[in-house]
Amino acid sequence: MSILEISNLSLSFGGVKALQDVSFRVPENTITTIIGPNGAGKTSLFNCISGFYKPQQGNIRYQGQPLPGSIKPPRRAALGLARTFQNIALFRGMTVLDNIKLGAHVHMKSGLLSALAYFGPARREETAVRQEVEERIIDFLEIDHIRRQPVASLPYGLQKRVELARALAMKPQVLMLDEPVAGMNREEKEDMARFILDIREEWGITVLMVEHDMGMVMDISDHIAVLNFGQVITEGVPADVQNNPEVIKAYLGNSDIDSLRRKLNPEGEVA
Amino acid sequence: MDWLFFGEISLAGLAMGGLYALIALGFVIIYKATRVINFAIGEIMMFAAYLFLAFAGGMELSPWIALPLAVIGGSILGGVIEKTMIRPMLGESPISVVMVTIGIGSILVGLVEFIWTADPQLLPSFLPREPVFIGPLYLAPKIAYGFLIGSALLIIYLLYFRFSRGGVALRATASDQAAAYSMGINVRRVFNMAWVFGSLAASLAGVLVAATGGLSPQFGIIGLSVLVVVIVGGLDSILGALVAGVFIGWLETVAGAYLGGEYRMPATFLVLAVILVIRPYGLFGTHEIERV
Amino acid sequence: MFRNILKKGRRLAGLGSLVAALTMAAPVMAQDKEPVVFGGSIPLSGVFAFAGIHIHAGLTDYTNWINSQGGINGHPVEYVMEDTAYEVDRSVAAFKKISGSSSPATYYGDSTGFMKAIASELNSQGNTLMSGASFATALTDNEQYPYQFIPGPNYSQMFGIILEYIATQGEGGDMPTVAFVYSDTEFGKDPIENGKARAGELGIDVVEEIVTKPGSVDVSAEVLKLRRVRPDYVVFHGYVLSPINEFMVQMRQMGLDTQFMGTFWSSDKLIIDKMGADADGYMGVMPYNYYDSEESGPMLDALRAQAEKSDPEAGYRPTGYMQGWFNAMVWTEVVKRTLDAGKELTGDNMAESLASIEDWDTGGIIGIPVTVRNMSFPVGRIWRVNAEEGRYEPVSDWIHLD
Amino acid sequence: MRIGDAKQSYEADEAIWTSSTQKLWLGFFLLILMVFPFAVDSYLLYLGCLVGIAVISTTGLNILTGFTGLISLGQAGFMGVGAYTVAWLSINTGLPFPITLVLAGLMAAAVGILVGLPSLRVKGLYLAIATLAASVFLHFIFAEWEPVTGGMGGLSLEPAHLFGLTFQSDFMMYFIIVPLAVLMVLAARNVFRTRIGRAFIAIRDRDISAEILGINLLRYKLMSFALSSFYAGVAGGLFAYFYRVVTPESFPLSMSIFYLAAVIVGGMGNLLGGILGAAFMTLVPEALKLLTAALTPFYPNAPVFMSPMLEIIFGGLIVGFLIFEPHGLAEIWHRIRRFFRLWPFRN
Repeated sequence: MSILEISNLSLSFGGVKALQDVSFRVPENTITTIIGPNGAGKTSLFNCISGFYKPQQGNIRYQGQPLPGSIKPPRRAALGLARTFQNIALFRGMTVLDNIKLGAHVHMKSGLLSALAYFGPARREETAVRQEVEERIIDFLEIDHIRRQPVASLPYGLQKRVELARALAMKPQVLMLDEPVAGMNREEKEDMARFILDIREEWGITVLMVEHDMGMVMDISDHIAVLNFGQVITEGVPADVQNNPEVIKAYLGNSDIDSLRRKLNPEGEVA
Repeated sequence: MDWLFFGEISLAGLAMGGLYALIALGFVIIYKATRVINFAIGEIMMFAAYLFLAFAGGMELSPWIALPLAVIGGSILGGVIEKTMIRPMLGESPISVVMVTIGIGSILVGLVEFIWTADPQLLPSFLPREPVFIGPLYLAPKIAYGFLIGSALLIIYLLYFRFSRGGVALRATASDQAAAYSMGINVRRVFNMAWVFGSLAASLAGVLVAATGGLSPQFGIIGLSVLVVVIVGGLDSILGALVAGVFIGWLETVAGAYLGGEYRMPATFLVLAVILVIRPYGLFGTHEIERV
Repeated sequence: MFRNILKKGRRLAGLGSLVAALTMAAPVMAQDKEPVVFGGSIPLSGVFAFAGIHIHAGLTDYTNWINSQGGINGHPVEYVMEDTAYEVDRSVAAFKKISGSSSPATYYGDSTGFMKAIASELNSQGNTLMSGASFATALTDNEQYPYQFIPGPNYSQMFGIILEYIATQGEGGDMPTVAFVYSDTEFGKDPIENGKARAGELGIDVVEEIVTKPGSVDVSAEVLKLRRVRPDYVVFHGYVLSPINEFMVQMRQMGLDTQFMGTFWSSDKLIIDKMGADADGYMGVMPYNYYDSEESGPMLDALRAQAEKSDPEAGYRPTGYMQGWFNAMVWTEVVKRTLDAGKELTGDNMAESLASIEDWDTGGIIGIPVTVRNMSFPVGRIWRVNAEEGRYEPVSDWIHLD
Repeated sequence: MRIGDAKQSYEADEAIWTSSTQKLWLGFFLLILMVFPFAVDSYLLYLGCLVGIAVISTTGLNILTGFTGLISLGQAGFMGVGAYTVAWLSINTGLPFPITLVLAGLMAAAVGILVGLPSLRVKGLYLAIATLAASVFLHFIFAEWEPVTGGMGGLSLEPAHLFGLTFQSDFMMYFIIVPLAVLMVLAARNVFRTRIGRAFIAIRDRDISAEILGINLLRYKLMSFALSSFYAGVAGGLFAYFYRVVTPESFPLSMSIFYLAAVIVGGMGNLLGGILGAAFMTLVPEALKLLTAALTPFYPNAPVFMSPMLEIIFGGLIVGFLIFEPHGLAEIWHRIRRFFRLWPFRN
């Protein structure tokens, strides 16, 4: 069954139509990827799902329940929708550890008074979160050596990983990753791909991803939706999408088909 | 109700509002081009007024020579402030930049006290003293002539921004800095120019206001009224500055006349609070779309 | 502008005695008796500096003069002060510092705010008598402020004197009308209620009350209001200069023949200096003779001689100077009376000595003998600006309220 | 030279004072605070109390401006609310000071929440202007609501009291102010160990991504306003007990700017910075006074220039720190400490 169902979504800014009648489904416990050229509306779609943009039309169903515009981003986070950002959105003034702990925010309850005293519930809760973050996330993502460092001082690849860690701390049902490997070197990409696969396998989390790196997309996705000019042009398993002429056209217009095949086909890249 | 009285009060308020509009215009020019909210605008006005005092009172120049000198002095001050204290803050958070302007205000107050002491001062009177009647309505001559001079500059400004090259550069920078830069506009120069022009308007208004109300290092408090004007009108709207300037000037005066002087500030700040709640970007300001 | 710096330098230059005060130089005469200390929180800088500098000069010159006369009963006088910039917290700090190091018998406070803030400390210490720049009516409450007095009439009493003068100006049983214009400050609002009550008793109609911010404001709307009621007199209170000038100029431009009056701090020569010919006819209530008045008396002559000696080039000395001098004179009298009675210089004893002052001859500083009532000297005279001469001239007799 | 400490449990690792050296220094510092009032004259004692009050208020403003990124020009107004609350309560109810101070804080917090409400719609500088409007209204209320506030003349109150003890002198007040300041700084420190403090910082750094992490912006902005004005209210209450007179003129706009300056100079978003900034800014006028006194024998006009110099120094410190040392005195302090920690082994 689908954990996330997008139907007939339309969004426009002034005269610009960012999304037109977009519909697709994210099957539960899959890695679903949205691809499409720049400006196709991928990030706008993410923003609609996380509640930043209010679509003018259409609706989103999450775990079978509608997600109307009245449900604001914080509430959506609490419901289990986590995401990372295209251009890293970590809190630069904080350490890695604090950034990750922030992810656990919605699952914590302690109030202001006990926080002021740092006694009783607040203390227990903070210690518990720390333990969980350490044992489940920091170890898993292999970032224990940098936990005390301010994120601003970290290299790009590690920052992306910290952002992933923060999203995991939200204990999401659906993890939305906006270009998780952009700007990484091959080794970092491979690490990230492995983490994403593990997240689906071991944690049982549905992953919804926007990514340009076709090698990785074709490698790890279970399901792909292709977006162009704000419209879904096709949807399906990687192999189908790869050979869909619509997709090929959308990507490169009418230019060199071979280079395009190479780009869409991971094997081609290896060859 | 005494309509004649109301008419006279309103007229006085509108004339004062004209000067507010001029100051607000200076404020908006700076904000539009550089996105800096200038809390020191009242102090820049004050400084120019003291310059006028020095030229006309101390050096005994003719007021009509002293006035342009003081205004030029004030605009140079604006340019210097931009170059030395605002430019290093380029790219910092708007909050930090605002606090820099608060600091600049404090420095200017200190400088003025240092040079001219904290004693209250009167500017040499240079405007005609014959009462002005508009129909049956009396208007204090200083205010009337102040309004005329202020409006003249205001019109020159509006024409300049509409038609001159510099004005186009300024407007281009205001609407999209990056695009203006790529079009070959020297954005840094535009920033500096905005401060110079903004301070020029404030300086002229400063001398005119001080000429009617007297001068002391606390003069800069008028910046608060201007702040109300630009928030109500919309920080980035010239039309807003003009409309709100005249309106706030009128409201302040009418509230003062009918309720008492202690109600002037609360009355205008009440309008400010209402605007903040119902139209946070001002009557004519643009609502900026947040980008994720 | 640099001329201004130089000019400002001049204001203090001749008063080299400042150095003596700040460094607590030894008194003039070598005496083995313990010195009596006059302390002071003095606004040498900040918004009240225009008066503070002269207050300081008055206190310094008086100290030097009394020491040249042999001190008080042989005790030399020491004047110890700190600059406060007219900020309450710094005035308090100065008081703590000075009272910690030199236990002053008397103390000059620079503002009503300070006098109120320090009252609890003063009352619990109980060994200093205080007066200063404030003529606040509240301070004459002996319950709350037993050790603080007013070196002249309080603001309400000043209004009383002004109103009494106005009452005598009615012609043919026609009482003049009056409008009060005051600043939206504690200072400004101080005498208004009492002033209205007093006007009622005298049968004077208060036709308008106008509150403004102090300092630089546009008052044309307020002037229009006064134009409607056409008061015979406008009494200003709570201002130093602006917007008094603007009211006067604009109302005269309208052809009104209103008379303008003001209280102590609005009756300095500053008004004449800054307004020039426009100041002509302005009237103020003043409990002391102006420095350049034609009056004389042993103490007034001594004051002039001492002022001349300390800064021969200064010429005219403003009211702040007279006020500083008079404060110190009262302190001396109080200390002398207390010592004469063989008592210690405690707050209670000095307050008692102060209350005992009756028909006291001030040697020409005040034109008639004065009696202390409720810790104040309710006496004053109406003076009027003669712009051509550049000075205030008396237009009434001395008025002593009961 | 210090070597990293190995921790046995996560709880121990979460502690504030993680090494014994730190604990030693802390103990030493507290001891100095204890001994201070017995060792100094009334003038220094007075300054000590002033610094204590300033530390509380600056810490409060730091929570709002430094940690949550919401600039406020209303701090003096909030302090006024606290001061008037204490004055009114002590005149009309005679409650002991711990209760009046808490109520002062709560009252100020309530007003703070009210002022923060526009943050539902406006942010950043617009919010700053809302706080400015609040301070105008508060001043108006202080001045005009005569039956409660005593109008322009203000209120005079009795000394703080508890269990028959009367806190009249500065010496006695010191023992209310300074422990309270220590306590409140520690409490603030605690907040920043928990999710609430992290949420504040997240809002400051990137409010949009904070929202996606499930942080309700309005709720936490209001909480920050409430907490910050609670601190201001308590500081104002102490101010009332300290001077025992409260007037509308006691809390001018320049006071709000003073506290902003203290936060900036100390270091925005750094509690230690708040303390350093509060102490530094309170003592600058006194230092300047010493300087003028020293200069006077050579240059008799020196005192005339003190107040202008002070204005210039205040403004210059704000501008200078923002341009050259945006992390404030706290950063300078850390540099000094790093230097000595490694000393003499490295440079």
